[in-house]
Amino acid sequence: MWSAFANPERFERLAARLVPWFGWGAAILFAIGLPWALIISPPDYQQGDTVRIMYVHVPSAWLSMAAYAGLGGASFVYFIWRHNIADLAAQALAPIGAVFAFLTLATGSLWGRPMWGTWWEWDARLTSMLVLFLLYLGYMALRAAIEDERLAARAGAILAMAGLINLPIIKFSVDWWNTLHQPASVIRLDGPTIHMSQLWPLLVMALAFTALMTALVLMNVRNMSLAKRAEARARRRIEGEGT
Amino acid sequence: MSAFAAVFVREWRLAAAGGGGPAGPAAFMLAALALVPLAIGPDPDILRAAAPGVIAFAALLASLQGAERLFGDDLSDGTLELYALSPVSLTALSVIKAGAYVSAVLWPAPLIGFVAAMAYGMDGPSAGALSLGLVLALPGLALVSGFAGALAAGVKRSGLLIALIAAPLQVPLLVFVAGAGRAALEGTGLAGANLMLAGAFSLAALALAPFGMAAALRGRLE
Amino acid sequence: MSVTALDTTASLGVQSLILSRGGRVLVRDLTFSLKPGEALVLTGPNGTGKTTLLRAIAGLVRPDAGSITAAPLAYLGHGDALKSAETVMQAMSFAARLHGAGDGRAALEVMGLSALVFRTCGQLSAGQKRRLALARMTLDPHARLWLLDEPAAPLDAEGKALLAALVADFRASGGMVIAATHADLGWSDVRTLEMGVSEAGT
Amino acid sequence: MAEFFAMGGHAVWVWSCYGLSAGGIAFLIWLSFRQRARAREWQKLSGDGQP
Repeated sequence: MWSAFANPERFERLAARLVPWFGWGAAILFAIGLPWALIISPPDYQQGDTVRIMYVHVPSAWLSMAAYAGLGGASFVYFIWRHNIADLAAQALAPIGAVFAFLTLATGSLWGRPMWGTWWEWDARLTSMLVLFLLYLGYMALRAAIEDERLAARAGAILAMAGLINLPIIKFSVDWWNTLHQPASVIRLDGPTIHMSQLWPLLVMALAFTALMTALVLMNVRNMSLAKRAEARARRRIEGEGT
Repeated sequence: MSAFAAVFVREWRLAAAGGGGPAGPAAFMLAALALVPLAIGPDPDILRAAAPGVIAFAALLASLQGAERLFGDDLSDGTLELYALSPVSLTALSVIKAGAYVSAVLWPAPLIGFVAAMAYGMDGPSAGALSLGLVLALPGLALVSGFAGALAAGVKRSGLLIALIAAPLQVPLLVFVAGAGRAALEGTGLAGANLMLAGAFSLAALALAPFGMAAALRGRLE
Repeated sequence: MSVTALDTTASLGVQSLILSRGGRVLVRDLTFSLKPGEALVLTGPNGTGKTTLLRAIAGLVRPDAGSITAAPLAYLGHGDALKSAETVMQAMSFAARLHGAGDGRAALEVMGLSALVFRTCGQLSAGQKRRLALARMTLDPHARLWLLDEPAAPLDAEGKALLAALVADFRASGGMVIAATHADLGWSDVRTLEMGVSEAGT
Repeated sequence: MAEFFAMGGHAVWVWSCYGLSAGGIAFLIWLSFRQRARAREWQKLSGDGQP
């Protein structure tokens, strides 16, 4: 298992076999989850049909956080053992996590407007998500700014690990800030206690999102690894001919 | 004199003299705090309520001002190589740099914070609590800024990058310092807890950030 | 770090060294050794890994493979590592304190910089800065190996002669020197390693 | 059908959320396929199609 991640060629073969499974799995789950979320599940007795936003908002939030955990974990593996595949995984996870963090913020805002009459509430969850989004932006900006690939990978890994350590503290501080200094928040994302008729479609959609992210990460890592090795081969050939 | 002390003395002198020393961040903080009332209006109640947050935020921005120079010049002129091969480890150098940055460059921040808090209409004890919060938070602010500076050393226009990296990591300090001032102002009895949290963050940063900085610098040297 | 006694037999050994930079292999399977008193000059065109090899011996660059055992060393890179706000004396006495060795006046004398002690480093010419950097490097009393990257680039004829004398003295006392250079340094009795020759075409 | 699209009067909010999410996911898929095209390009340049 471990060695499959360390050896690029073996990882590429494994990924090539897994990507269709996760990809089609995601497609099937979306085919079930979307109608369930949009049609079958009943409107909420308080929130009406806006509750359907939950079925994309909550999975996005879950994935943006899972992606950061993965980013930090992969960075740690790369930093300690210098497995290139781990760095590629970190590189693949960052834009995905950033997009889902953005989607969480956007759908949260679009949910808040009809429900609570405000586009943005400085509540603890939205604010934490905003900070997480900034962490992703910082990570990607740092990697983009350093030209040497190895240096960029190392600097990125160090930053991602620092972010992972700091994230619980940030979360704590934002909760602390929110409970102590804000008037009681009007937004309650948990909403009324969730009903079974809502829980199932939510679960299916969360699985669909997760399968999709897994497929994309595996595919990207495989292609990045292939490109990297092909680039090295091409360069060796050109320089070999040049002399 | 031990190598550690020799490097600290030198770094302190260079930080205090080079680039205007404490003048730059202090002037920045003063200017920011002078402009805020012009932006949000002279209503004393609003100003007093906003003061803790605005002052903590200005101090955070001021701590980012010098972060670019902390390691950038040393990397380009070869000084970092000299240190890396000297009897002082890069981890110790990181502690020294942050310490020199606080004690030679950032030290006016609590004073400016106190004066500004009075000018914004806070009472003396609250202004004192806010100022004490800044004292406790400065090591943490400097260490996180220095960490970002080490990661971005040698990068073009690293100032922007440093701000983007460091600001989210400094969120807890902003919350605790402003929280201390506000708790004192509102008399909620939680000023002490906020101050302790600010100090705890600084201590945690002191325990961890130097290793991150040293790892980042080693990578930049390779 | 403390070295209690000077080990005059300490030498440098490089075994099956492989170095790469940005995915390009610069040094392939390099093996050599240096004994006390010997000097090695690295030559070759730009981009053939002279600097990378020096930095690897200094321990700044991690080799892809192979091993390096080096005596305590002093390193002088491309940059002079001088701060324009410091005076020559401040720069020297700091380095002296760092290594616990005197105040550095003697070394300034050797490099012909005695008259400049109260100038700031920002006021020096490129050649004077290089001399100062060389003088500072000599302050490490434990170093048995000097790694010099283009030590003579900005030096005039007199500076080059001073450098040659400095190196000769150091070697006479059992020190070893490795220098990367484009120009002829005019040192006597040196070995030469031409970089980028054996590696090409493979 | 019209009732379905009306979403009980909240059509704008619900559909813009699903539209945004679809857009974000489409963007990620596009990124992945661009990466795949780049990998193929390098493989062609390296002289063989075999990884």
